[in-house]
Amino acid sequence: MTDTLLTDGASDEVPPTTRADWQSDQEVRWCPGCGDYSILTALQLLMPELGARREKTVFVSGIGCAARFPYYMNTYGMHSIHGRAPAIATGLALARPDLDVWVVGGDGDMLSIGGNHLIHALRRNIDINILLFNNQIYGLTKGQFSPTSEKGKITKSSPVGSCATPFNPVSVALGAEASFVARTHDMDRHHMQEMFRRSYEHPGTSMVEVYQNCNVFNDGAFETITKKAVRDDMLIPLRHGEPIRFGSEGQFGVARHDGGVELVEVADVGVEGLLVHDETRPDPSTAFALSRLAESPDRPTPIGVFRAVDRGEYAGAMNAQVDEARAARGKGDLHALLHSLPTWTV
Amino acid sequence: MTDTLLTDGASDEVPPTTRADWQSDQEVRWCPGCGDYSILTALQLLMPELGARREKTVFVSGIGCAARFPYYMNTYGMHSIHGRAPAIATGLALARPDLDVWVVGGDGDMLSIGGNHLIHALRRNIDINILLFNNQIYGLTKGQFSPTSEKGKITKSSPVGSCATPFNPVSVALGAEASFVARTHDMDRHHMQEMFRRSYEHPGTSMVEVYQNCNVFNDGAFETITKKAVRDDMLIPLRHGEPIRFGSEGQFGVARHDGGVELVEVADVGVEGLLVHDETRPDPSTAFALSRLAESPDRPTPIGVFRAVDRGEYAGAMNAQVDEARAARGKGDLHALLHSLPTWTV
Amino acid sequence: MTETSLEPLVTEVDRVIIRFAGDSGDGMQLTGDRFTTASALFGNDLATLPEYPAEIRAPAGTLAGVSSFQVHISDHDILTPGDAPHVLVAMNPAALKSQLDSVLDGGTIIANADTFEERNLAKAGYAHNPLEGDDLAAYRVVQVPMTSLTKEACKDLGVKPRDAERSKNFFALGLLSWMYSRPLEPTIEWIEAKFAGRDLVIAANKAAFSAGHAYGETAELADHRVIVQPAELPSGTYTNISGNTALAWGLVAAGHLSGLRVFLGSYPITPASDILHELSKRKEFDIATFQAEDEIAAVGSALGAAYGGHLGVTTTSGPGVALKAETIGLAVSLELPLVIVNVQRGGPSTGLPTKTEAADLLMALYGRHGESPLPVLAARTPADCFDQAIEASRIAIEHRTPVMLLTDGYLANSSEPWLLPDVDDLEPIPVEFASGFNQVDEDGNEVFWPYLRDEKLARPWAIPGTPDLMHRIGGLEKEDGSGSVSYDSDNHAHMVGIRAERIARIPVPDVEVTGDPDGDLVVVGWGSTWGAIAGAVRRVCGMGHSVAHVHLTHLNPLPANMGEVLRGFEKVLVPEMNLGQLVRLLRDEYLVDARPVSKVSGQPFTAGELQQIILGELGGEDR
Amino acid sequence: MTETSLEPLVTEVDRVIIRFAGDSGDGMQLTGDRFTTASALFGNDLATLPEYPAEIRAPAGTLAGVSSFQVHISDHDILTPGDAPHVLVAMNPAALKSQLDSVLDGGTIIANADTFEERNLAKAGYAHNPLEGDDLAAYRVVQVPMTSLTKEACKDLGVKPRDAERSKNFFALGLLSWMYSRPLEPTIEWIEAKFAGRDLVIAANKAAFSAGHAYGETAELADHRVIVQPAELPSGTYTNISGNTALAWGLVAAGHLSGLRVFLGSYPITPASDILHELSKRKEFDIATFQAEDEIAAVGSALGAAYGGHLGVTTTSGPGVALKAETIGLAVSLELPLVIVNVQRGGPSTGLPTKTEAADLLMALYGRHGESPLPVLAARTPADCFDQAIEASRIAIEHRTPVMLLTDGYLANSSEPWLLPDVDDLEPIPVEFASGFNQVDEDGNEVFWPYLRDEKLARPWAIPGTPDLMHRIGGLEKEDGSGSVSYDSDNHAHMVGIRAERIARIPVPDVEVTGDPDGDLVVVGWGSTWGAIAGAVRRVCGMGHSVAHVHLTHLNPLPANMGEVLRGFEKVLVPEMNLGQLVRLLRDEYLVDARPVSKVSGQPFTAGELQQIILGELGGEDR
Ligand SMILES: Cc1ncc(C[n+]2csc(CCOP(=O)(O)OP(=O)(O)O)c2C)c(N)n1
Ligand SMILES: Cc1ncc(C[n+]2csc(CCOP(=O)(O)OP(=O)(O)O)c2C)c(N)n1
Ligand code: SF4
Ligand code: SF4
Ligand SMILES: [Mg+2]
Ligand SMILES: [Mg+2]
Repeated sequence: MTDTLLTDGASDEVPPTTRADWQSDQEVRWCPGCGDYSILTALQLLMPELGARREKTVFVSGIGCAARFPYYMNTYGMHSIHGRAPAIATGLALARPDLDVWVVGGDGDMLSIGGNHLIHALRRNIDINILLFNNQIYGLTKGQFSPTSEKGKITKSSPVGSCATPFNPVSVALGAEASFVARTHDMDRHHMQEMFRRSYEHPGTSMVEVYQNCNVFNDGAFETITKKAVRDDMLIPLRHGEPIRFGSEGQFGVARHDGGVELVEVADVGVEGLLVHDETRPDPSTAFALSRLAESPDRPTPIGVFRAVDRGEYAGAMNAQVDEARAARGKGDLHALLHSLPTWTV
Repeated sequence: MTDTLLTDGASDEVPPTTRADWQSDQEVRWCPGCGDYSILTALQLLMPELGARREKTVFVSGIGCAARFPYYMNTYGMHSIHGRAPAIATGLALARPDLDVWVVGGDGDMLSIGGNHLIHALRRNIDINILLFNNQIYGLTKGQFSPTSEKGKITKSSPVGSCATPFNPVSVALGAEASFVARTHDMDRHHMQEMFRRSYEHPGTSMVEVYQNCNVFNDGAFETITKKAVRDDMLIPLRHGEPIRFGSEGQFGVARHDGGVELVEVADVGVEGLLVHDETRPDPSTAFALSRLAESPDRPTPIGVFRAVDRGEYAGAMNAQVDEARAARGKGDLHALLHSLPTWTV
Repeated sequence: MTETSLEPLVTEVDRVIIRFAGDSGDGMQLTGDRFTTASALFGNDLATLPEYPAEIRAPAGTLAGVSSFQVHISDHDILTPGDAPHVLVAMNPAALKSQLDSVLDGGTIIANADTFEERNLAKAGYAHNPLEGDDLAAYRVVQVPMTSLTKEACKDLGVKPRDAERSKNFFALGLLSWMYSRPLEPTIEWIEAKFAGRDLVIAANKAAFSAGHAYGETAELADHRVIVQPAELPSGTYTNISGNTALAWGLVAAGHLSGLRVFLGSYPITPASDILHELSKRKEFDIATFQAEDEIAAVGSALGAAYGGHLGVTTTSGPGVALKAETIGLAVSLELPLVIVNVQRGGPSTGLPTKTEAADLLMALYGRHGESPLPVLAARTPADCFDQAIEASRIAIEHRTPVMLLTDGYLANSSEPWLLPDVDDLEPIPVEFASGFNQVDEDGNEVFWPYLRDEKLARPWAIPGTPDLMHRIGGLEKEDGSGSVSYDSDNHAHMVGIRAERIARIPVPDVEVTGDPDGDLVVVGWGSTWGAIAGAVRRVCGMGHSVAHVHLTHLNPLPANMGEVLRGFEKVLVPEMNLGQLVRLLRDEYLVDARPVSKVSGQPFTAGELQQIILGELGGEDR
Repeated sequence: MTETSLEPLVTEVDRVIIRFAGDSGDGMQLTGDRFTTASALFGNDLATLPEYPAEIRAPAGTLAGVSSFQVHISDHDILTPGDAPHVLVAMNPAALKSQLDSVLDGGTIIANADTFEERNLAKAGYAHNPLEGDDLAAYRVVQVPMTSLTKEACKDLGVKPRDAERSKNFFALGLLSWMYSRPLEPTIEWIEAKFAGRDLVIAANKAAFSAGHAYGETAELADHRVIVQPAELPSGTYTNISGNTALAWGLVAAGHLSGLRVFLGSYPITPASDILHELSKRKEFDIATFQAEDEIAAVGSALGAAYGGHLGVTTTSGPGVALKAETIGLAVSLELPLVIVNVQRGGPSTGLPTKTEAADLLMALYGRHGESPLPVLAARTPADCFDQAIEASRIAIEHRTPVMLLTDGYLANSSEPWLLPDVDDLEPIPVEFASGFNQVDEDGNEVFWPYLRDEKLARPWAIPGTPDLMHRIGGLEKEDGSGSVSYDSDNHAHMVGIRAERIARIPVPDVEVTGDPDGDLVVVGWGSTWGAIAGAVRRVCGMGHSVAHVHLTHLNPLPANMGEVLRGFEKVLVPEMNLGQLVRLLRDEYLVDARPVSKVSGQPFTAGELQQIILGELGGEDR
């Protein structure tokens, strides 16, 4: 029985940790300047604040640059195979609800080969935290287009431009019944941490899309919106309970329009005319509309929590069935099982 | 060169056909009473009307009861492997834009094992027509829950109820950038035919969800909405350009509400208060909202075309790249290619 | 033991083989099952062979729609469901047409005469009624108007005639129960329990059952009455078990013996789904079942659970194993326990999904990229599935390795009496999770090395949640010991070697030579061919020949004495339900001129077939 | 031919092996590539071996970040990139540390002295500077302050010092070009073309290149100047080609020869991605490339395109093949042409993704469920990838079957001079699509049977769009001839047999015995071991021993004369970059006591290693 061996996190006091406690002894091997570094730092700094336990924390990843993440965290970790991290994490989280299970992967890992596991994880709502590092490129294999690369993108495998419309990861997640979806970017540690914290706290599957710069194969993909100089005018922070408003002067906002949402000037519609953000709407339609606001992440783009609803976590339900069976029928009796079909004695 | 061998459908007159021409010589082997029969009939009757050519038509399927479909059509057909039909059809449609490629599969085939191929096909928008026979169960393997089975469903593999929230196939498709999504059901031949025709005519990937009764393992799953007696009050026909209105007396309707849509009584809001359906909205948000109207298909549920936008078909773009390369650089010269790197002569 | 002739059918025989055949909708599986249970309770030894079409409900009355169930009952221990049936119950013309070829010459055919009318005859492709004329001259034909007699029996019960008709299989069961003096009580009780709450159905089925029984007594069937005495089996309590159920229970037992929760990640596929179904019902044994979105997620979830310290299991059939290959390779690299069950079926591709075959052995051994060895086991009989599920789990847990367990469609669905083990006699499976540091680093600090090996060369199973042991594992090559990612050439060579060595070193029991070890010929088998080979060897030895039998349960590693044993024979015959896979392994490993005997028809070998082949091999006698 | 001693380095040598090594950011692959091209244009025979880390940019200065490129140039035909390098160019301490072991005793080390300072020494794990003291006493060490000399050379160009530093690899190239008298023009032209539009970069690179060349002349390096004369190669036009490029061009050629559009469905994976990249650039050859969402979709799309009448191809590496297994099984059942290319890499699992290995042979042969045989080929050299891509396509098209073509990471990235074939001499690949009825049914109607076989047992390729031939195919077992779904036992047995037979019957050329066929020992190889084995056998025979060499290009079916050939030798040695896979096949097929020689370290065999092993085998001479 695993329970006897393991400390039960709930009962004991969590010993305080520092960033250093969360750093593994492995040399970090991303390209100098890669956005992955700042994400790693954000999380390593956040962990002590969350009061998480290292031994109760597991990072599971697939393959890709992003997927190297687990090596750098002084927690349990599995660097698995391309695309399968959500499936493996699903088994782990079902088996061990006492753990904090994080999944890290790139846009290729999670949305190309691993797309199906991702959407099924979101639908099932098992308590795992999925961080999708979207750099709109295949980094590790040296620069092919990914399912989030813009149409027309020129890469090694699309020398005259890719023909495919990209996925919008937030839309995909909402279409797949996600109970928690957020977006952040690698240039804003504080915002990343806020999103990671929310993801951690969410009961059920949470997905955080992180716009991440691959300075080697897709440099500046999000520059037009995340650069300090333009950020205020190009990123639209979603804050629960507040009117959606942005711009260096707060001069812009988002309002409903024809079933979707549109950008407006506050001067034109007034603050009352702005859409008040509500993460908890049971109907994901508004969240979906918000995900469509920017056709591509080079126009004003919402960041923050699009949706956060509590709709029953899967592992709990599944394990409750085991408990209920035991309550109703008692702990299984192997002898009785073997004798449960008609028997005869010689 | 394939072109020389093949008749070019565009130029010749299509010889008229009858239903019998579209029936293969194979005995149909679904259970008596299965909803698949009426879908087959609907399509076999429709084909002559569409003016389609049998030799230009291909049905590709995976595995499942639904996936037996190709055997019964006197066209080209491939009954492939579980979940992979959209991928195989993708290759076929890219290779042969002169063909009409249909994909048929069940909810397990298309949304469970094949979910990733489905969403990528929708995103790419290759000209294939996908018919998803949703019976909310695994038929061929004798009754396990599927990704569309309702939470709590009791089946052989979930004897005390499944723990998973189902997918809403229309929402999944819209989240995956689908350019055409429709829904119909096996009890209404005329409506099915209308949807199949629209799917056939749509340039790009089209997905039609067909509510289909599995009378052996999930009988009556859609009875509460599709039975003749209740249909008028439970099915909400979406008609382009018309206010969304239903009910035996046209007494109900759909109106926008808080970013989503809601059911209303026409008496309360007036016809002007109803949402006018527009399939062609570039923003899929309203279509998405409509897909959320019925939480599960036992409440009033929209049927019809949710979305139909023309956003550039993939195969055409891909093949245009080949043509452009040939126009720019001439037909490839193998000798020149072999000599394109530095050479020296001994 | 020699072939029992049924001409004339005598009052007491040592064994009888009966095949029930009818339309898929006729309830033949259920009828066969009930007859089997009654026979088991009566004390016969038995073996069964169910067969059904790939379609859920193939068109009624057609050849494609025929479902059959063969049962072999005897007064002594038997090994197979039998060669040619002595008795065929044919519920319609299609059943007769499709099954006739297999019936023993001089055997009995009991036909539901009502169904031999124009429409059904045409559907079966009969130009005229075979019950009339000389077509069946070689058989004893008993025509019984089962449908009308059943309707008649039900007519006062208030059951609609169409519903009454559905009970005709119970009429057949009643008739056969009379013919073979089966006890009636178990079936009546079963009807009452099974249809509890549906009183009309109970009444109809009971009436039909009684009517069938009475018909035997009153009609002129007296010379068909036969007794097969109970068998002399080792004493103990028996149950009749199918391979899939036994396998599921074996997994339950492995959980019990190891104290681990069993986590089954699975995706439905014929003929493996029933293991998922069975385990889904056993939650009180601390069993979690997870129906994944596909086979890759199924094995992935099981691997994730194994990483978390559960007994991770995935069950599937051939196509599913093909899909799982990459993840199994990861498990090889991670060196975590995992049990993969392959209930083999007819291939390639979708092939014959409801039929049996055993053509996945080489895939089990070699079907992954790179050098990724893992232990492979195969069960020999339905009941053996229980033992091998425990054995596979034991090896997985003790050696921290994925293990492949092979069964097949025949084992999965057929059944045999199983002498139930005493639960207390089952050997516990020790589990040791790592709980502390195991190494000191250069600076003298205590550290944990996830790839530090024990004497079995297994690494520690250090599950998340354990304080201090935080570590990272993955599919990249890693340094032996520390487990850090390593691209070093020598280390890679070393690790490839270690992974091979640690599997090769797993102790497996020596093979036993049965039959007559002194002859020149040995027949080597694996998996479900055991029964047919053992039966054939027994018969041939009974005829005075010297033929040995060696059966392999462990296909990797192979038993240490295997080479020596093989070299003791001049001829090595290897019957397999494939084109020759084990035979390749034996030739390669031992350089013996082993020769294949192939059967790839979706059907198991019969002892009779093998008997002929062995006799042919011995010099042509008796051909 | 004997080992060339470089002590002292003389003015004219018959061959030299140079290894460029530096940080991943130092441009070593490019430097090696340019040196190679210049040597090729000069007329040497040559072979190359690039190696780079798994990380995109491993931390600068570390051992993990070292990238290297070995080139072997000679005045006669050579077979491998060489054993131990005569010359190591070490751009930093990590490069020196990681590569030193491989350098020939007495070889030359050219070190960029500027980088041997504290920080870099520490990163490489050096406690002191190896250029000082006796560490390198066994070598001839040439210290050149390349970084500062490069900066100096660029200082008047207006290039920022940091940017100038980046040109230091051209300094090294210039120096080596002087030492080996390489022509300068090709490199200068190349710099101008490659960096066109970036004038400062052109200026800096040219300045560095000239400075390096001048340094050789002016510094006291005179005794390092060496000439390797052009080789006497068969006359014709040559280009220097890598395996991946050759393979891509072979597919282009197959399209050209068959008149079919090539459809490549692929998913990126190291080391196969470059085939996708290369073909993506060749659209004017009527080539469509499709980057799918995963490997399953990649092979699925290729199969769909093949069904549509294109030459369907999918390219990948081991993990991808594992994922494709189920779909390949479908292709076996559908009997459609399909080419699957596996550029093997180190496994199991993710393993050593940038290193070479050849451990997927048994997976190629047996890695699918059920009996699903397909032809397997392997290329032997980079240029041979061209020929085998055509051969694989030819077999696929002519026999309507999936074909697996194996190469490996070593072939993929290394290069050799290739005598360009005359395009008109390449044999066309006939394609015949079915165009009309081929059978008459019972009622006398003309019909089309999709599984009616020709003399090769291949079924018609009847592509959608063809009038009248509408038919359905699938993965379920089908009746031979009509192709209708069939669950019939005999038909299944027949079809399993036919599928095996039609592959077994594919004509493949007999193997040739090279080396000395009269000895007792034969060395049998497949794939990229060809060069090392041929080199070793040549050397050993040169020493007066009798050793034969047999190379297998066709692994399934095996050449008809293989058994006879093998039985002509007493000893059979099988060197493989795995734990022994071909050796299993040979033992099994021919019952010969073939013995494995394994190297699984991510590195190809060298001829020297094999020479030693063969000599050991011959009785211990020269060890
Ligand atoms: C089965 C399999 N297919 C392909 C690969 C090669 N591969 C490794 S990572 C990767 C994609 C990387 O892109 P992404 O997931 O976006 O991560 P990034 O490197 O950009 O962080 C691919 C195709 C693999 N390792 N395994
Ligand atoms: C790789 C693989 N996994 C599993 C199966 C078994 N299988 C066949 S059909 C099916 C699901 C059927 O459900 P659905 O797709 O909804 O079709 P339906 O039968 O309900 O029409 C499954 C799991 C298979 N044939 N192949
Ligand atoms: S290739 Fe791109 S994503 Fe990968 S480590 Fe380098 S910069 Fe980061
Ligand atoms: S099992 Fe259900 S879906 Fe399948 S054929 Fe029968 S009724 Fe139709
Ligand atoms: Mg990426
Ligand atoms: Mg279904």
